[in-house]
Amino acid sequence: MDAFTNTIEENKTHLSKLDNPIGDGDHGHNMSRGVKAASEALNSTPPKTLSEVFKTVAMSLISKVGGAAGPLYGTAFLNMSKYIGDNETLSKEQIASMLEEGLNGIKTRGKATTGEKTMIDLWEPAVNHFKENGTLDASIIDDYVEKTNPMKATKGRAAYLGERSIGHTDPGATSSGLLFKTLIDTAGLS
Amino acid sequence: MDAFTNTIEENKTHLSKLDNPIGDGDHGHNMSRGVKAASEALNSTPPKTLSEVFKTVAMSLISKVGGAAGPLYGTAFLNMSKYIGDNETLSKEQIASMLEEGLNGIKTRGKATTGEKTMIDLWEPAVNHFKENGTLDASIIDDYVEKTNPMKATKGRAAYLGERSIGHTDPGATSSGLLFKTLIDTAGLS
Amino acid sequence: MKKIINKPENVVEEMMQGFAQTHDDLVHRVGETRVMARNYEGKNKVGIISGGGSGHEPTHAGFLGKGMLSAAVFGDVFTSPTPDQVYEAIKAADKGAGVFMVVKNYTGDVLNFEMAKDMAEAEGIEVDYCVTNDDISVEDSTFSDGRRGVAGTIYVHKILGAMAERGASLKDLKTTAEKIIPEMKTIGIALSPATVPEQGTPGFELNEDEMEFGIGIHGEPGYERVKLQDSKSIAKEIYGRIKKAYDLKDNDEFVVLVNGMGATPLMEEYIFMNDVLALMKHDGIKVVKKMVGDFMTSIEMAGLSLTLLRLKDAQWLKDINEPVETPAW
Amino acid sequence: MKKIINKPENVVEEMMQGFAQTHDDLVHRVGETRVMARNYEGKNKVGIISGGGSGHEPTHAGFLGKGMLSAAVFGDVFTSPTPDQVYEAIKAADKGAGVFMVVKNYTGDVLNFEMAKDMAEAEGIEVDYCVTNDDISVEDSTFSDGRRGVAGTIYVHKILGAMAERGASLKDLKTTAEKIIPEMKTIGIALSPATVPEQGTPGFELNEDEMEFGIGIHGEPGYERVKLQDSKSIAKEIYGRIKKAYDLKDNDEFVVLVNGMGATPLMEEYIFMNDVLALMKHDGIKVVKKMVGDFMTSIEMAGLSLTLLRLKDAQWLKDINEPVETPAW
Ligand SMILES: Nc1ncnc2c1ncn2[C@@H]1O[C@H](COP(=O)(O)OP(=O)(O)O)[C@@H](O)[C@H]1O
Ligand SMILES: Nc1ncnc2c1ncn2[C@@H]1O[C@H](COP(=O)(O)OP(=O)(O)O)[C@@H](O)[C@H]1O
Ligand SMILES: [Mg+2]
Ligand SMILES: [Mg+2]
Ligand SMILES: [Mg+2]
Ligand SMILES: [Mg+2]
Repeated sequence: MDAFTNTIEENKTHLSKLDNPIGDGDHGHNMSRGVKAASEALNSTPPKTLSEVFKTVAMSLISKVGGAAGPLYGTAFLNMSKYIGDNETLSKEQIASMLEEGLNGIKTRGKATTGEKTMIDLWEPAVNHFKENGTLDASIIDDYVEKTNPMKATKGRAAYLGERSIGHTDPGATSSGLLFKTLIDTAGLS
Repeated sequence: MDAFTNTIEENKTHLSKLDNPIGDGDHGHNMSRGVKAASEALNSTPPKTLSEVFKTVAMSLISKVGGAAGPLYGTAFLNMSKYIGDNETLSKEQIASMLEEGLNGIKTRGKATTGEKTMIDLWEPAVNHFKENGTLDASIIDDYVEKTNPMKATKGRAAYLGERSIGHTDPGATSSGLLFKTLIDTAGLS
Repeated sequence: MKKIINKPENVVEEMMQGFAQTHDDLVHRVGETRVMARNYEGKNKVGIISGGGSGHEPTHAGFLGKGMLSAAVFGDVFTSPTPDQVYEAIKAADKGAGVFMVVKNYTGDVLNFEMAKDMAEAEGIEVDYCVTNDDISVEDSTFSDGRRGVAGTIYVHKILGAMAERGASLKDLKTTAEKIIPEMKTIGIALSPATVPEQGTPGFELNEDEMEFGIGIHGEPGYERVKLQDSKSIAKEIYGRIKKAYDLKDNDEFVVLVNGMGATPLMEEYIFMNDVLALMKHDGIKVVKKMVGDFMTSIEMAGLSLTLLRLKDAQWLKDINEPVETPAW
Repeated sequence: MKKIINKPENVVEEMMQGFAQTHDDLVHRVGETRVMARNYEGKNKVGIISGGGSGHEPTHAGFLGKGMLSAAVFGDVFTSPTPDQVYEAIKAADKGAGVFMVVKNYTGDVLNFEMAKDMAEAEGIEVDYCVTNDDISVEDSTFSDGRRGVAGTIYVHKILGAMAERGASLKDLKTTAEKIIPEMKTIGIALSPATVPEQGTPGFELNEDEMEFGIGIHGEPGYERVKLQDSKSIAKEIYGRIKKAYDLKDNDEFVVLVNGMGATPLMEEYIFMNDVLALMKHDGIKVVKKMVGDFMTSIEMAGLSLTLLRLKDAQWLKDINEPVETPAW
């Protein structure tokens, strides 16, 4: 989590900038508030189980991020926490299933699907790729993030732009890309 | 009056600009509204007597200029109209006395005297010079106008500036200078 | 960024403190939460809450008080409040007859309010809600998230507030809200952008001679950027679009709201209202109530929005005119 | 110049038309004059009039109505109205008990209102007046025209309005006005200038990182230009000066007004109020009423003013809190 927090901090301005042309320019700041709170919560009273770690992160994101991203990331982490249950280590297959549970949470909460230019367009192909190949790397993630660029948004704030959302990379997909890259570096997704 | 109107129109922006650093930047526009109305009134129903001409101008200035300048110029013209009475032509001495009556109106209405950086600092020396010498010319007028520059204002909007009003030429003195220059050209004050 | 603030990250906290102290005769802050509640109790009445990102002042807390809102939630600037905070507002508003939430249609607002509703229902508080979407500058479509909720929302607050005060049930409020919402239509314009304090730079840029039609209250891009037009032309454009969006009947009666975006002087708002009313008179459209002022702002954006509300029910006008005790209505 | 207007020379006329139509339940325009009058008759009560240059909206016409002003005169933008127009206002306000004029201390206003008083008295209408001068950023001196009248003026409107409604005489009003005026003190600040439409360029210039202390409501230069400070520092500076201008007694009670200049969002006004109240609390000074909002503006100037009113008479607070029916109080 500390690694993800650092990555978000480094990219905070970039993420908010991405949110400017097609949203309201706060995505970086929203995420930053959330991950800092999560890191703090984890460091101040370290949870005993892996499931608890994910739950703590979920609650911090839900109660600190706000905006659309808060409930979506929060629900993802909550679902992953539930999937983990009593497990303290996870196999690659279990990690894949856990991420899929997270993805399902996002889809249910946001009532969206692929191709709508949201974080789902990072999560779904990334989870599928990992499930099928057992690996993921940064360049593949970047690839998925970039693929949101030519999409027309139909969900979230960018949807108000219709055609004009085309040609902008989705900030939520970008921050989700950062999450997956952190997982690659720290949780052995590679 | 048409000549004065033209002069004011030409100098409208200049007068308002003078009013910016030490006032509220409307003097040119205020005067412009008044003299245009006066010209219109004179042209639409030409008054029969000289006294009436001055009265018409006075009423136009009072009801159109607003600000400090309106009542002051208006009172000046009203007093001059009264002085003229039944006369249709005036001797140089009478013109001098008429202007003096105008000046007195300004002083009474505005409760101000010389040295307070107002239009009085143009009127009083100009009237005195004319009375003593029977002539006036543009360069003398410019000289009086310029003399308001180093004065510290104690009346009108510029007074709020105290010391900082020093180094700015008074807009009301400047517009009064234009009036006297018009009189020099058209009423034989030279 | 030129603002009279202290630390950008503290603006909402300090604004809440200033607001609570200024209006302590009418409202109070709920503990250290992001919730402001009215002092008037309204026992056994349905509580109405509203909220969203901050930066739209006097919305939402300005409408707290007898006859209007029970509690208001403050999100960060232009950012939906979090579910735990909305839940606090629900708890503060609940006086035994349930709580009705007025939500503006933004994904973030809808998601966070829905999560809060889940939390409250788990604790046995009955909650229902409506989602306002009066901004017709954005195409409505069942395939997307639909239109944004903007200034028209204040009429939902007002009418439901009057109803709740008279003892209406949650279900009554829901039914009426769903009748009002399709009858209100808004379009906004901007002459200059707002700056979110924590971000420090304007949300968009407009040249000295440009304006934008259809801008959102968070600076979301509008439908057209043009050279600055005069008030009459702007009125023609946005009133024209709004009019077309109604299927007008002969005896239709309207409420008209000219709402300033934050930096626009009342002088311009009244001039614009004058132009709108001239067009409506020319069209023979009956206006029974006019309002001018800053009700739903976008921090220091220069611009305004025009809202029309068609009165499908004569009671709505009575409810809009019903006296209230609030800081800003 | 970026404004939602039509022809610059028509702004006052069109604003008056928009205002009169918007608030037709409360006010009406007197013929084609520059005068707006309240609909409420107030028979046999002293009429109170106010006015001055336009551009300070909602002042003056926003305070028309039962319990406050009887008529308001609109001058051109930032320009005193002419005597004939003030005289029209006097005639509209006269209901048989005389007319009281609330004039702000500007040479132009004083001269034009005095001329109108002469005109009215010639017609047998009894007229008296007061001149407000709450802006302590300008030195007071018997050798000059003294201090400017600014936002504090609204309290004179409000208290005298309540008194007149109760049937007070011209003389009562004069006596009370002269007691109130020395007790109110204001200082304003600006972050960016206003542009008079007919002039088309800003009245002054401030760099991106500058602000000015002591600015007047017509953009008259203030007492110091500094680098932009945070809200706490601004509060310290202007509240500090205001406090020093009183000879404080132990049991003094104050009304505090944070007044926006036109383009300043409520967010900043509340943050600033919060900082002022913290300082007053620290000083142990009792505040019995707080007001935040745009009451006396300077078109689209960004900035605000702080007004303190010391309550020498307990009745003043009651009169300030007395309900009124006006567009803007
Ligand atoms: N319905 C949705 N489903 C999935 N993701 C969504 C949905 N709506 C928005 N998003 C994601 O949220 C991101 C925006 O987050 P953020 O800027 O924090 O919230 P807000 O739009 O409320 O300001 C978008 O870039 C998009 O990826
Ligand atoms: N008490 C006074 N006596 C004489 N002249 C005055 C007085 N006060 C102001 N003036 C003159 O009026 C001029 C300003 O006029 P103007 O700008 O039209 O009015 P305002 O100051 O109301 O905007 C000043 O430059 C000054 O010459
Ligand atoms: Mg965003
Ligand atoms: Mg001037
Ligand atoms: Mg947001
Ligand atoms: Mg002026």
